[in-house]
Amino acid sequence: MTMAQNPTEPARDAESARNAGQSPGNERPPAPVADARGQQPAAPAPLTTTPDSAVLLKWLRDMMLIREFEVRSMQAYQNKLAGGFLHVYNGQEAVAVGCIGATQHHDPIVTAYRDHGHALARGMDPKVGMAELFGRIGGCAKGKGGSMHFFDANNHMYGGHGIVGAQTPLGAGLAFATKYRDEVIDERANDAVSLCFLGDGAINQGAFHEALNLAELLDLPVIFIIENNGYSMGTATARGTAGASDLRKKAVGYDMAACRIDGMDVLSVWRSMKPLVDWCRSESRPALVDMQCYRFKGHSMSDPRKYRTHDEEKHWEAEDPIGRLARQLVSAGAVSQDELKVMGKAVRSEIREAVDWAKASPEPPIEELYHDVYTDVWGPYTGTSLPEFMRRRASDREQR
Amino acid sequence: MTMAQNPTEPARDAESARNAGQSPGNERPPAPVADARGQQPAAPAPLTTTPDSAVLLKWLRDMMLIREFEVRSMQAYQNKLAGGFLHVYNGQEAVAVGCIGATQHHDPIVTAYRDHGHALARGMDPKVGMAELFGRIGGCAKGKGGSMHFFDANNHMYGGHGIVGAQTPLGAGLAFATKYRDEVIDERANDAVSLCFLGDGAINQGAFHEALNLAELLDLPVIFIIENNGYSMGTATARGTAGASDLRKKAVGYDMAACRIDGMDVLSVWRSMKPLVDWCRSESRPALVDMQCYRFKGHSMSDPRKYRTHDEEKHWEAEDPIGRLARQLVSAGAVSQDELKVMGKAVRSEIREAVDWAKASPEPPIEELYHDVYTDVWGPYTGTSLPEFMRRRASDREQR
Amino acid sequence: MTRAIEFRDALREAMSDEMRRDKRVFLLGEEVAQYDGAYKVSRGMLEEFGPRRIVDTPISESGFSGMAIGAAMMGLRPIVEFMSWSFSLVAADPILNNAPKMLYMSGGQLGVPIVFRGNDGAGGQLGSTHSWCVESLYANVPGLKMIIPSTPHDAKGLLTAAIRDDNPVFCLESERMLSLTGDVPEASYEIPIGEAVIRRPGSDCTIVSFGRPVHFCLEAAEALVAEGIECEVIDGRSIKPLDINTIAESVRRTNYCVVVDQSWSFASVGSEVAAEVHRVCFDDLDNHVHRVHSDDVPAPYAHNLEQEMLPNARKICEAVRACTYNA
Amino acid sequence: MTRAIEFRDALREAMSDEMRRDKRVFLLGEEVAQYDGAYKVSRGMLEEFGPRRIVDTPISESGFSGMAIGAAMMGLRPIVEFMSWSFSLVAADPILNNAPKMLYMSGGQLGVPIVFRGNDGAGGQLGSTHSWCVESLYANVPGLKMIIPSTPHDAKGLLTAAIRDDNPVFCLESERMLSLTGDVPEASYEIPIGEAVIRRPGSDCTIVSFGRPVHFCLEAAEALVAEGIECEVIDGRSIKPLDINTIAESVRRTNYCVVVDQSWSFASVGSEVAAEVHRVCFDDLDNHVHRVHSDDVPAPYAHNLEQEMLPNARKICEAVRACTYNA
Ligand SMILES: Cc1ncc(C[n+]2csc(CCOP(=O)(O)OP(=O)(O)O)c2C)c(N)n1
Ligand SMILES: Cc1ncc(C[n+]2csc(CCOP(=O)(O)OP(=O)(O)O)c2C)c(N)n1
Ligand SMILES: [Mg+2]
Ligand SMILES: [Mg+2]
Repeated sequence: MTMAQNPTEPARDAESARNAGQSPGNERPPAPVADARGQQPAAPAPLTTTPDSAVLLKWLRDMMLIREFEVRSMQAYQNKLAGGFLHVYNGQEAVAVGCIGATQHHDPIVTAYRDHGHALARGMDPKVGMAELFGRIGGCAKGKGGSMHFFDANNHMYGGHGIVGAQTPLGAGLAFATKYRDEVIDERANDAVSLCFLGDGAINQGAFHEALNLAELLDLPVIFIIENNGYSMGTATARGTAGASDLRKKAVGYDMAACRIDGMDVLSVWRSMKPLVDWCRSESRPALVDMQCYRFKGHSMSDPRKYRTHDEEKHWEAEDPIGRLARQLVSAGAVSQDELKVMGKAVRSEIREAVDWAKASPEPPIEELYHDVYTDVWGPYTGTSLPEFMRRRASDREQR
Repeated sequence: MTMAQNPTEPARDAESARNAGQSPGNERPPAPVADARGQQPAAPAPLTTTPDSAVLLKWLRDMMLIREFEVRSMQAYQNKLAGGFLHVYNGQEAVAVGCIGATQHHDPIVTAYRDHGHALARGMDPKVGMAELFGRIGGCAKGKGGSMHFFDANNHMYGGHGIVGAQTPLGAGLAFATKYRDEVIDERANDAVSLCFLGDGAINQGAFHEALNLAELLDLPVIFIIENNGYSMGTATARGTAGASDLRKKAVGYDMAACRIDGMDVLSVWRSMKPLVDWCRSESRPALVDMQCYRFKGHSMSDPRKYRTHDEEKHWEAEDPIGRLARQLVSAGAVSQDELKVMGKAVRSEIREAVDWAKASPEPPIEELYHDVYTDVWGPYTGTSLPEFMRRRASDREQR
Repeated sequence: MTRAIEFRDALREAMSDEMRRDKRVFLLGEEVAQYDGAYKVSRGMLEEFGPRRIVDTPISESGFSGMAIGAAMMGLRPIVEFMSWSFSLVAADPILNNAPKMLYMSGGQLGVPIVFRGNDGAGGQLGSTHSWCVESLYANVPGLKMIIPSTPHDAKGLLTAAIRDDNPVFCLESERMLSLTGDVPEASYEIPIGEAVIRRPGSDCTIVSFGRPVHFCLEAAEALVAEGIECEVIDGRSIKPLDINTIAESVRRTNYCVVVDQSWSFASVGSEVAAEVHRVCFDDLDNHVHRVHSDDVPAPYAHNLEQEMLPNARKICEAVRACTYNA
Repeated sequence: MTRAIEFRDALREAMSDEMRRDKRVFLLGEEVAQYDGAYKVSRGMLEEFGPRRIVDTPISESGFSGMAIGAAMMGLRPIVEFMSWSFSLVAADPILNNAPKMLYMSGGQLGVPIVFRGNDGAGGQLGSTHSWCVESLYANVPGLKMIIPSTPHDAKGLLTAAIRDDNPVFCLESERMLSLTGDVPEASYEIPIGEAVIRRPGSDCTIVSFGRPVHFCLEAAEALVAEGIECEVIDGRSIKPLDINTIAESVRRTNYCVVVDQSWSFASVGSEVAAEVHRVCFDDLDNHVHRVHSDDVPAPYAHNLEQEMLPNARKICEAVRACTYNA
């Protein structure tokens, strides 16, 4: 038998038209549902402006501070002053500093276990960070969280989270809360953007996809920043992630804005992130960033890094974001080599002090084991149970 | 101060080139990892051929059988012969019949709780399906699974699964197993494709995304068929899914082949699925299908369908895949109205017999409560603990 | 003013009252808004509170639970509805790793004032994926509270207390009880979390239960009167914290104890009650604590098998007789 | 031939032997292949068996667990390595809803011969997200078996039995024991799942434990000799099924029982052992079963707090003294 219609000929009616419905250009049959926006918005173009040198110098100092903090963290770990797992941020400093530099202080941030850089960039006192590593009562979480779980409510830093991908729905939730506060509680204009950092390995967790979908559906002002450092532990991105050649593709399925940024250059980061943060704030929309970077050290302290070559490491070390910004500033005449040395010295002594302070901080008293499991009076911003040291730090900062 | 480089001018060196790296065309900096394939393959073009009328008539009969099975299921449910949740397949018959028509019998299939159509299309005897609904020992799972959990190992039907999205990693696993069997155990050529059906609501579960990523990474021959019937319960697709205007986009992030098919026309389904199944089989690659269809009834038996209009339902009822194929066959002279009537009668009596058979099947004896929790000897294909009725059915089929 | 309303109405009243009182409270979950709730618990709430506060979600339990936890960390007070607790397994990580531990991990800075609620236990032939009793799965975890009301009155009072609580509270309801009618005050009130109640006084044997099986216990207690056995039936109401004092005080009087727990027996709430009663009442017990659970098998679909699997008055009577040496 | 090897080597031998014996067996998980395993349990296996059978996965525990279950339904015999059981919460649905129930739901047609294994319990200052003892979380569920070896010898024998088992088996290891050395036969052997062993005979008190804390129990038992208390230490080895007979037989001799369980106390394996021992040994017990658990708080990071939280020999000695009225 032969069928009446021939799909290679032009369709004669709506019914037979569907038979051919396969190339991307074809329309779906009358949709039973209100159509989605159906378009991935373009991320705003990067700025071409440059902040003034005071800002750039502060970024340089912040990056140096993070680097020095990590160097001393590793030492402390080797000396058994710190325990657990230690994941350092060396090489990725431009990401935290540039991204957070594009936010306002009240914009919430949240990240994974490789969290020292974000906390410091957001203003955590290195003393309390170091004390946390040492498991002391002076730590940012009274020594209960450790390296992977840095928290700093006063600086709107919502953690350090140890389960890969788990922070992505939390990040959507921070944005949900700021939007809700504006729309339901205070009826102010939408005024906060949340930054949610994650590793390239975390995009393989379902939670990340659920978070993206929710963020786009609910128009949440949150930016998911994939710190694409090429590896999740020993797994090169393309070995764990289909479509790894361009992680912006991960946003396509959600009609979400996406961009790629060179995460080894703090100025690039800021130039792209600033307009993106502004766009998310004003439009109340989410975005995804493929932030290309590299971790100079192993995944954690026990990693022999056999999965990559020395040459590769050398190549990326030449891209060191600290050296890069320093060279730029020197060649622009914004800073002299001598001034750089002074800055390095100041940073080293600040971190040395932090180490000393942390060493001097006592272990948590045993009663702390049983505190903070349940509570009746506490909460962000209320300060009712804010540990004393946190209050001290807040007032410290005001004095500066 | 001014910075030395100006990103709007052509990049002078590799380093400054990165500063501008934002438009999709830009290359990523020297990748530390082997690049992914980096391309979404095109799904093969639909066939333009038509199977001979015996095949088409069988499809028509299969669709009628499914419809009649569902009509009687609903009746039985109202008469309290069946319990639990009942999700019927009315309107989507062309999907199961067309897709499964494009497979070989040994190609594994797996689906969600709306599973009667797939089981019947795959050859499950309606008797044992109906008995399962009635919670009788003659049921395909001895009455232990119920409507949502139809299983039929002999027909390579790996369930009916009640948790939304849970079957998607299972589907990847079926493909993993067939590929592994071919490559590790038997060293035969890769010879099976798995079909994994899911609802449009299931794409919002993280498990689905993890499954897609795994399938593409491991080159698994599995086709994820989204039965996009416009709703997950009362939630229109676009209310639950960002990017709902074109679900093929969900494959973009994984470099996975994708196509859209008119699921209301069995011939369309087959014409697109056949080359896709063949491609997946020969290439050992996965694919995603946005299968556009409509469920004629409510989500389950308790759904008043307030979320959609009567007009909308009428519109889609006019697309009834059974009527459509019947009209095509009649106008092509492959069948007469009288022959159609005879076929309808035969189908009705087959299902009536199934109902009677199921009613006559006893409740499972109480010992069954404690069987199949743990076992020492069992397994697919070994038949060691294949329930007797299953063996009967297998030989039944051979006699036909 | 008290009137008879359904269990689902009592739940809704608690939520609506709190949402009127406190703008930080909102409800999210699958089909809670436009569909009025899969089980009509949230009927009409979208109309009153609007889509910003009654939020329909996709089928993304892990995502929306995590999102709600993030929102709670910033001071909002979300109520997360799981259409069924059976679907919460895909969200086990956020609800067990994040919500109950955030306060601790952050050294007291950031807590999670959140309520997770939904249907728990067998719904009636739903088969093994849809019939979870999560109390014995989740109650192990510190940092969370767990309530399991058995009457409309308690449902309103306990849920109100849960929403006002600064800690994560898991509220376990039952599809089989949503239409149960009972007297409920119109005004708002709290039933303190962690307080059991004696539903029926008795001197011969203490029966401890939680949630829906409390009704089977009362049924059994009535039946046993004819045999001269007067049971005291305790409704735990909260599973965590467990009101061991009320239970122990009763066991010291009756010297016998039967615990009825709808979940599987191994490492369950029932094991905990039994172990604790032995600990605190060792010298008072004239027999070991007897336990009635669902049979240790996945929930079957067939009606007769499911009935046989679940706790019921017959099994409870048998356990009481065996425990009190009346078998 | 027996020689001293590490716990991790014993696990690897079990896997490699079974993979040589049966082509249906394969290993998958994060970093198991090219990285040789995050904890070097699978060192060298990629080289021997190739990438088809030693499969590196992305960080998708839910996805690859479900995938392995699907493969097992078709007759393969996957070994799924969780880098840590702490990361299995994101996979709770496949491992609890699918693997243990598939055989039942399918009416006996399709079972899931699979092993899930990885580090369980505190690893040393890993904080609360990374220190789960999943035994008390998961053991409630029927359809699965659970083993928790405490020596290299048992690790090889139990894991071999697990891989050969046609049911889903959860194998709980400990990061803190992977370097522990012990005598292990070269040849392949099985230790039957569900059989406890008496590690140290004694007449005054039975101590029951599982996994790593067994060593603390032995330490405590040695210390108590000086006080004239001879403890019998039972290593349960399997949690599910629980070898209650061996435990009861011992308690009938000693009349006292202490259970040491590294997980939290509420609705735990410890509660189950206590409840069961009371049930089967009610008349033999001279005191209630005493329990030693991790304190009921999220795992803290600080070294001193973590040490205080975990079970240790001191706490076990105290419990034994209290239980045997020697306090
Ligand atoms: C759910 C889960 N699985 C596994 C781990 C163990 N783990 C910790 S970090 C890590 C790699 C993550 O890599 P990536 O996301 O790229 O972040 P990076 O370390 O590069 O910053 C793994 C597998 C975990 N913490 N959580
Ligand atoms: C994890 C999970 N969440 C929620 C449910 C309840 N539920 C069952 S079906 C369904 C809607 C699914 O819609 P869709 O995937 O589009 O399939 P359809 O019913 O249209 O075939 C929901 C929410 C479930 N079974 N599992
Ligand atoms: Mg990485
Ligand atoms: Mg649908």
